[in-house]
Amino acid sequence: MMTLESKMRIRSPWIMHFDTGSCNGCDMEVWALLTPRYDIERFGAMNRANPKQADILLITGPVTKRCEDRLRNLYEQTPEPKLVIACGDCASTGAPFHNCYNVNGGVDKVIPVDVYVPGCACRPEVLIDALVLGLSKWREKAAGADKEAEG
Amino acid sequence: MDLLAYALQVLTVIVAPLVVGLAMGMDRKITARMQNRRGPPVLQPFYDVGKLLSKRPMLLSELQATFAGAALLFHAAALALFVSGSDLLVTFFVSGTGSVCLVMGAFSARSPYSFIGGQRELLAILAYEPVLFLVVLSIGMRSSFLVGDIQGGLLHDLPLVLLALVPVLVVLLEKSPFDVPTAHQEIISGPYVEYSGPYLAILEVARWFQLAFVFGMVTLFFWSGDAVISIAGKLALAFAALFATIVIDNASARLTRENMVSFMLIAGIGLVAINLLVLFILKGSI
Amino acid sequence: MGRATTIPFGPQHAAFLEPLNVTLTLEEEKVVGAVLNQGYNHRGMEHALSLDYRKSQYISERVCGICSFHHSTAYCQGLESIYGIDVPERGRLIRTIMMECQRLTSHLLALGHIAESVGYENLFMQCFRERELVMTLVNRISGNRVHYSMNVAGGVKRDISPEGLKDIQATMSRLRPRLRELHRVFSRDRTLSKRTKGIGVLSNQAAREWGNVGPVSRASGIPRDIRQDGFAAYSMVKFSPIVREEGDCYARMMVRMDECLQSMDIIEQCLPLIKDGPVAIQMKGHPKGEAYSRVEAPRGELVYFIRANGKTALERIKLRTPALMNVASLLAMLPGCQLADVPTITVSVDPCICCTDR
Amino acid sequence: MSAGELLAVLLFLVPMIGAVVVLVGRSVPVIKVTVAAVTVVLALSSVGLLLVLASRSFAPLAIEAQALYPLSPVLIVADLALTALFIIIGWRLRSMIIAAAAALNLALTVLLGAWTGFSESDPAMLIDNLALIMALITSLVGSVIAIYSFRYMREDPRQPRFFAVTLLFLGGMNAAVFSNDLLWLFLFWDVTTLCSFLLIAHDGTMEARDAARRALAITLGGATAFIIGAVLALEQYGTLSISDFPVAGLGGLALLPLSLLAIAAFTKSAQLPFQSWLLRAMVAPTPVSALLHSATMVNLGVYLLLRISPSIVNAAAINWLVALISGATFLASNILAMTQRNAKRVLAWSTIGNLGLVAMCVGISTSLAIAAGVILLLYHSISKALLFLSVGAAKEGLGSEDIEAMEGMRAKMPFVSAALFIGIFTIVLPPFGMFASKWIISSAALTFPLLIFLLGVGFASTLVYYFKWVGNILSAAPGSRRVTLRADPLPANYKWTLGSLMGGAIVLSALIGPVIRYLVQPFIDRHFILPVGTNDLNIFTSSGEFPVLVLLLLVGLIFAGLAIIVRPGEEEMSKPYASGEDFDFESRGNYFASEAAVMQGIKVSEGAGVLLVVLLIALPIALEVM
Amino acid sequence: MSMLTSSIKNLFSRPFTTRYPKVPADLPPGNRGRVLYDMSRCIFCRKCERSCPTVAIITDRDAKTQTVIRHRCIGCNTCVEVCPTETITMVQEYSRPDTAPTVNVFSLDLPRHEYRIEHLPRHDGRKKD
Ligand code: SF4
Ligand code: SF4
Ligand code: SF4
Ligand code: SF4
Ligand code: SF4
Ligand code: SF4
Ligand code: SF4
Repeated sequence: MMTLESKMRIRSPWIMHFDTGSCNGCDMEVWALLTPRYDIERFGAMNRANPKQADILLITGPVTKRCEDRLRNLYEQTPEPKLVIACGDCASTGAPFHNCYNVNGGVDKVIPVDVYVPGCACRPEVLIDALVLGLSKWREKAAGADKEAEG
Repeated sequence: MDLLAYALQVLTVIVAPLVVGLAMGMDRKITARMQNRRGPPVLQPFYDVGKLLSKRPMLLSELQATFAGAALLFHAAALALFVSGSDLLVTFFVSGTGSVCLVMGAFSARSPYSFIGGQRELLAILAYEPVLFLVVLSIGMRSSFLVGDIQGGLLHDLPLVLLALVPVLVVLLEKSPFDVPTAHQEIISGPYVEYSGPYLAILEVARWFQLAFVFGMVTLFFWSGDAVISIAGKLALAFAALFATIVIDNASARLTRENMVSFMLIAGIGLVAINLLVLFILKGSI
Repeated sequence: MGRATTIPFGPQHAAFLEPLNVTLTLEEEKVVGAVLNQGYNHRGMEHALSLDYRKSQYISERVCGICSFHHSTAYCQGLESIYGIDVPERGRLIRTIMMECQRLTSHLLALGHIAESVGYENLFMQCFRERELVMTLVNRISGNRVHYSMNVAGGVKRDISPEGLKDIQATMSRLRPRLRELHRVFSRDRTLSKRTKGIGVLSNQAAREWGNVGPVSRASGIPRDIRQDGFAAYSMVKFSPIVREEGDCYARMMVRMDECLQSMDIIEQCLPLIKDGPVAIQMKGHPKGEAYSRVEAPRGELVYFIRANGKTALERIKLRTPALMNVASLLAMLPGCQLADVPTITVSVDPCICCTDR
Repeated sequence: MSAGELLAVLLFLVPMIGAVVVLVGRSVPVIKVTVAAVTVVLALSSVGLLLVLASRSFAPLAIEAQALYPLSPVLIVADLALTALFIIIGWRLRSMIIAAAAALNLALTVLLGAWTGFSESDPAMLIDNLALIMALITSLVGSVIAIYSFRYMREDPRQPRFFAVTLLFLGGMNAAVFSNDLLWLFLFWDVTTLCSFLLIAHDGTMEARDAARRALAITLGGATAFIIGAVLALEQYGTLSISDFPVAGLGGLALLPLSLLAIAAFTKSAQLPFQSWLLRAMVAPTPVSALLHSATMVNLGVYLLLRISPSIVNAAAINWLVALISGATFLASNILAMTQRNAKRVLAWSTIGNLGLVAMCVGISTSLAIAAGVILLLYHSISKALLFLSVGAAKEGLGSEDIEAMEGMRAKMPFVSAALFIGIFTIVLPPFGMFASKWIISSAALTFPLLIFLLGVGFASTLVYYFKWVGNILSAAPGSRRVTLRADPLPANYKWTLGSLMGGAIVLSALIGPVIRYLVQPFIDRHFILPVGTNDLNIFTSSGEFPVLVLLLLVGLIFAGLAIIVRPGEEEMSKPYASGEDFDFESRGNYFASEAAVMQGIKVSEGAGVLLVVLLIALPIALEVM
Repeated sequence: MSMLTSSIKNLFSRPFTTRYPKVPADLPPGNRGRVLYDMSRCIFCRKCERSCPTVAIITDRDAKTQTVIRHRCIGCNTCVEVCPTETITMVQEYSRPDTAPTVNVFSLDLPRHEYRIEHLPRHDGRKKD
C-alpha cells in the first residue's frame, strides 16, 4: 500500500530542463515531449523551468566546465525528493564529445543521476520510458519507506 | 443562526475551492484539447497540490512563509464572508488584502525574478482591482452590498458589467494575454519563483479561494426563485466565464504590462460606464 | 543610488533552449544595457573535429542537432573539394532534400519558439505539431529524428527508396495547407503582431555592420542567400531569396515562415529531378590541401575551413557558424527594449548556442 | 468661566505662552521642560475637553466673545498686525504677489472691521464635536511630534525658533478650529500661515526659502479668497458667524462666499491646482512635514469645508464642483505618487489625495459621505504622522529618504520597518480606521456615479505606491531571519513616539464603533441624519455592513499566529534562483514615468484644477446673471 | 482570429497525441535503434571497434566478446558498414533507459543475437581513448 503522498508525487512530476552543453538534439526532443505529439502533460508533468518547483531535472549535454557550477547550483536549489535524468548519450557518458577538452563527460561527474537515457538523440519515446522508470524508482522507494514504517 | 444554514455555509466555504480546483483541472484539459493534445487528468491540480505538500520546504526568508499563509487566510476569510452573505465591498477588500500578501511574499525574497514579479503583480492589481471595485459597486447600486440580499435582475441590467469581469478573470487565472505577472518565458513564474513545495501549495490553494470568490461574484449575476434552476444557472454562468477565458488564452499572445493596465482600465471602466449610462437612460435612475 | 538594476537572464531560463546568459541592466523594465555571456556550451569541437577526418562527419553533426545535416554537408563538401571530386547528381539532390527538410524542422522550431517566447502557447503547440510531420518523415528516410548520419565525403551513404520519395511527396502535400494556415496566423494575428512589429529593429546598415547572416540579414533587407551559389543541387532548382525590409522581430519571423513554404517548393522541385544512379563515390587516400566550404544553414551562412596534410588527423578545422554572427547583433537590438521583449528579440535571431560556443 | 471654556482657552493659550517662554529661555533644557509641560497640558486639556463635552452629551459648547474679554480687543489689532507683517515679509522676499495679497488682506480686514464696528459676532468660539476632534488631533498628534523633535532636532542650532514656532502653530491651530467668528478664524488662519512659512524656511537654504515663499504666496492667496469670502458672507448672509450661515435656499451670488471659502480651504489643504507648495515644503525637516501633514495646516482646509458643509451640501450648484476638484485631486495625486522615489514626496502626494477624499466627501453632500470624511480625517492624521516620523527615523539610520535606500531595511531597522508597515497597513488595508471610512465613502459615492471611477483607480494606485515601497523594505538579503523589534538600535525617544502612534492607530481602529457613535455622530446629527449605524462590533449603512472587530481580530490572529507558527529551520534556507548563476541582486523601485512625463502630468492636472476653480467662482456669478 | 476557430476545431477533434507507452512506439523500418551482433560470424578483426566514432565498442579477442556501451553508441551505423562479415546489424528497436550506464556483452557462449547486460562502472574511464 502506497501512501497518498507518494501516489500524488508520481502523478505530478514537474520538470526542469537544463542544457549543459549538448548539441541541441536532445533539447529539441525534450521540447517535443511537451508538444501535442508526445504531450507529457498526460502524466501530469509540467515544464516549470524553475529548480525550486521542479521534481525532475532533465539534464542534457556532457556538462561543459562552465556549466558545472550552474548545474550544481540548480541541483541544490531543487527541493527533495528529486530525480535527475541524464538525457542522451552525452549526458550519460559524454560519448559524442569524448574527444573534447572542455567537458566533464556526463552529468554523473557533477551531480548524482537517477536515470540514464541512451540515444543520440534520445527519442521522445525513450524519454517517456525514462520518466516512467524514474517514477517507478520513486514508487519503489516509497513502498520501501512504507514497509520500513510498518516494520 | 439557523444551525443547518450555518453548516451549509461552512460546507460551501470548504467545497467551493475544491470546485475551483476541479475547474482548474478542466481548464487544463480543455486547453490541452484546444491545442490538439490529450492533456492531464481532470484531477491534476489536486495531485499537484498533494505532491507539493509532500516536498521538503525551501525558503529564502521566513516572511515568505508568513505571507503565503496570510494570503491563504485572507482569501479564505473573503470567501467565508462572501458565503455568509455579508458585505460584498468588505469581502472584496479582504480578498484584495490577500492579493497584496502574495506581492509582499514575493518581495520578501530578494531574488531578481521574484522581485520583478512582485512589481508586475502590483501592476496587475492596479489593472484589475478598479474593475472589480466597479463591478462590486454596480452590483451594490442595482441591488445591495449584502450578498445575502442580492437577487435577480443583475444579468438583465448589468450584462456589460459581467463582461468586464472576463478580462479580470483572465488576469487572475494567469492566462494570456494578461499573464504578465507570472510570464513564464520572461520571469519564469514571477511572484511564485521563490516559492516551492508546501508554500507553493498554500499559495495555489489561496488562489483557489480567491477564484472561488471571483467566480462567486460571477454567479451573483444569475438568480432564480427556484433553487435548482438558480444553482444550475449560476454554475453555467461560471463555466461560461471560464470557457471564455480559455478561448481567449488559446487565441492570443501575452501582451506587455502597459498593454495590460491600459486595456483593463479602459475596457473595464468603459464597459461599466456604458452599462450604467444605458441603464440611466433607459430607467431614468441608477 | 542608481536607478538601474541588473538581472541575469539565463543560462537556465524558460525562454532559452540552451545556456546563454544575457546580463541585463534594467531601468524599471526598460533594458538599458545588455552584456552577452557566452561559452557555457563550449566543448572544444574544433579540436575534436580535427582528430580523425573519417569520423568527423559524425562529430560535425553533433556540433548542432538542429542543422546537423548542414554541418556534415559543409564538412563533406570541404573534403570533397580537397579531393577535387564531384558528387553524383542523385547524391546532391538527396543532400538538398534533406537540407530543406532540416530547414523545415529548424524554422518550425524557431517559429514555435518565437510563439512560445511571447506566451502564445497554442501557436507554439501548433508549430510543433506540424514539425512532428517532418520529424517523422526524416526519421523514416534517415533512420534517426535528429542526426541523419547520411553524409559521407563523396556523397550520401543512405539512399532514398522510391517509396521514400513518394512518402516525401505525400508529406509535403499534407504539410502545405497546414503551413499556409500557420502562415495566416503568423502574419495576421493581432496580439502576435503587437508583440513583434517594431520590436528589436535591426536596420539594414546595422545588419551589414554586425555581419548578420541568414534570415536575420534577409529580414533587414540584405538579399543574400548562399544557396544561390548553387552548392549541392541548388543550381538545379528555381528560387529567390526571401527578403523583407522592416528588420524587426515580425520580419524575421515572417522570413522564416515564407522560407518554410519555399523549402517545400524546393523539395518538390527536387523530387522529379531524381534519376537512378550512384549516390556517392569512393575517396582514395588521406586528404591533403585546404578547402573552404559554405552552406546556407537554416540560420545563415555556415563556413568550414579545412586544412589537411595527408594524415588521419586534420591539421586544422575552423567553423564560422551563423548563430555566432547573429547572436552578437543582439547587443544592437536589446538596449532600449522592454524586459518583456527580451525573450522575443533573443529568440527572433534564433540563437543556437551549441554552434556559437562550439 | 466654565470648565469647558477654561480648557478650550488653555488649549490655544498655553502653547502660545509656551512659545514665548521658549523664545525667551533659549537654552535646550528650558525648551525641553517648556515643550514637555505644554504637551502635557495639551494632552490633558484636550482629553478634559472631550470629557466635558461628553458630560453634556456632546451639546456644542459656545464661548461668547465676552467670556474672552481680555483677548477680544486684541483680535483686530492682531489681525491687522499680522497682515502688516506679511506685507513686510513680502517686501523683504521681493515678492510682489505676497505683498499685494497681504495689502489687499489688510484693506479688507480694515473694511470688515469698520463694517462690523469692531465687534465680534457671537458666539466667538463654538466647540462642537468636529472642533473637538480637530483639537484632539492637533494636541495629541502634535504633542507626539513635538517630543519626537527633541531628538530629531537635537543638533539644530535654531532650536528655540523651531520649538517656539511649533508651539505657536499648535496653539493657532487649536484656536482656529474653535473659532466660529470668521474674523477670529481669519486671524488664526493667518497664524498657521505664518508658522508654516517659518517652519518651511527653517533650514535657511535657498531651496527652503523658495519653498517657504511658494507656500506663503499660495496660502496668502487663499487667505485673500477667505477674507473676500468673509466680506461677501457679511454682505449676503448678514453675519460673520459660521454657525449662522444659511443652510438652504442659496443660489446665485449667495453661493460666492461658499465658493471663496472653499477655495481658501483648497489652498490650505493643497488641493489641485494649489498643491505645489506642499510638495516643495518637503525640504523642511521631517517633524515639520509631519506637523503640516497630520496635526496642523492641511487639516485646517478640509476642516473649514466640513465646517461650512451644511451650507455647501444644500448648494447643489457648487457641491458637485467641490466633489470634482477634490476627486480629480485624489486621482491625480495617487497616480503621481506612484512616480515618486522620495518617500516624503510619496507621502505628500498621498496626503493631498486623502485630503481630496475628505473634501470630496463634502462635495458628495450626503450625510454618509460627510461622516466618512470626518472619520478619514481623524485616522489619516495618526497614520500619516506615524509614517512621516518613521521616514525621519529611517533617514537618520540610512542617510536618505529615498525608497530605494530602504532596500532590505527590515533586517537593519526592524522597529522603524514595523512602524512603516503599520502606518501603511492602517492607511490602506482593512479593517483599520482609514479603510473603514473608505468603505463608507465607496457606498456614499453611489449617489455620484462619476466618482466611483475615480475612486476605483485611486484606491488601486494607493496599493501600488505603498506596497512597492513595502516591497523595498522587505527585500532583505536571502536567508535573513526574522529580527526582533528590540534589536533595532533606535533611540528610545523614537521608539516611544513611534510606538505610541502605532498603538494609537491600532487601538483607535478597534474603537471605531464608539468613535463614530460618540465623536462623529453628534456633529453629523446636528445637521443631518446619520445613516451609519454602529454596535461596537460592526458599522453598517443602509446597503452594507462592515464587521470591524471581527476583521481586526482576524488580521491580528492571522499575523500573530503565523509569526508564532512559522519557524522554518535553518536547513530550509536556500539560495535565490538566478537562472543557475550566483547573483547578487539589488532591488530597485518602479516609477513608471520619466521626470518629464511626471511634470507633464502635474501640469495637466493643475490645468484641470484651474479650470474647475475658475468655474467654481464663475458659476455663482453666472447663475446670478441668468 | 483563425487561432480561435482552430482552437475550437481542435477541441472537438481527436488529439494528435500518441498513446505511448500504452501502445508501442511507431518506429519506421530502417530506424537506427541499436546494434546487434551475430557472434557466430565475427572474425574479431576489430574494424568495428576502430571505426566507431564514440568508442562504444570494445572488442575482446581473448574472451571472444564484443561489448557495446549502450550509452555511448550514437547509432551512426559505421560499424555495420565496415564489418567485413556482416556480423553487425542495426535494429529498429532502440535501447532503453536504465538507472546506470550499461553495456551489452555479446559473446560466443550466448545463442545468436543474445547478449548480457552488465553495468558499466560509474565514471567509465574511457573519457579519452
Ligand atoms: S546525445 Fe547526441 S543528440 Fe543528444 S545532445 Fe548529445 S550529441 Fe546531441
Ligand atoms: S577556436 Fe573555439 S572551438 Fe576551436 S579550439 Fe578555440 S575555442 Fe575551441
Ligand atoms: S546555427 Fe548552429 S547551432 Fe544553430 S542550428 Fe545551425 S548549426 Fe545548429
Ligand atoms: S589559432 Fe585560432 S583557434 Fe587556435 S588559438 Fe589561435 S585563434 Fe584560437
Ligand atoms: S570572429 Fe570571425 S568573423 Fe569575426 S572578425 Fe574574427 S574572424 Fe572575422
Ligand atoms: S568488424 Fe565485424 S568482424 Fe570485425 S570485429 Fe567487428 S564485428 Fe567482428
Ligand atoms: S553505431 Fe556507430 S556509435 Fe554505435 S557502435 Fe556502431 S559505430 Fe559505434
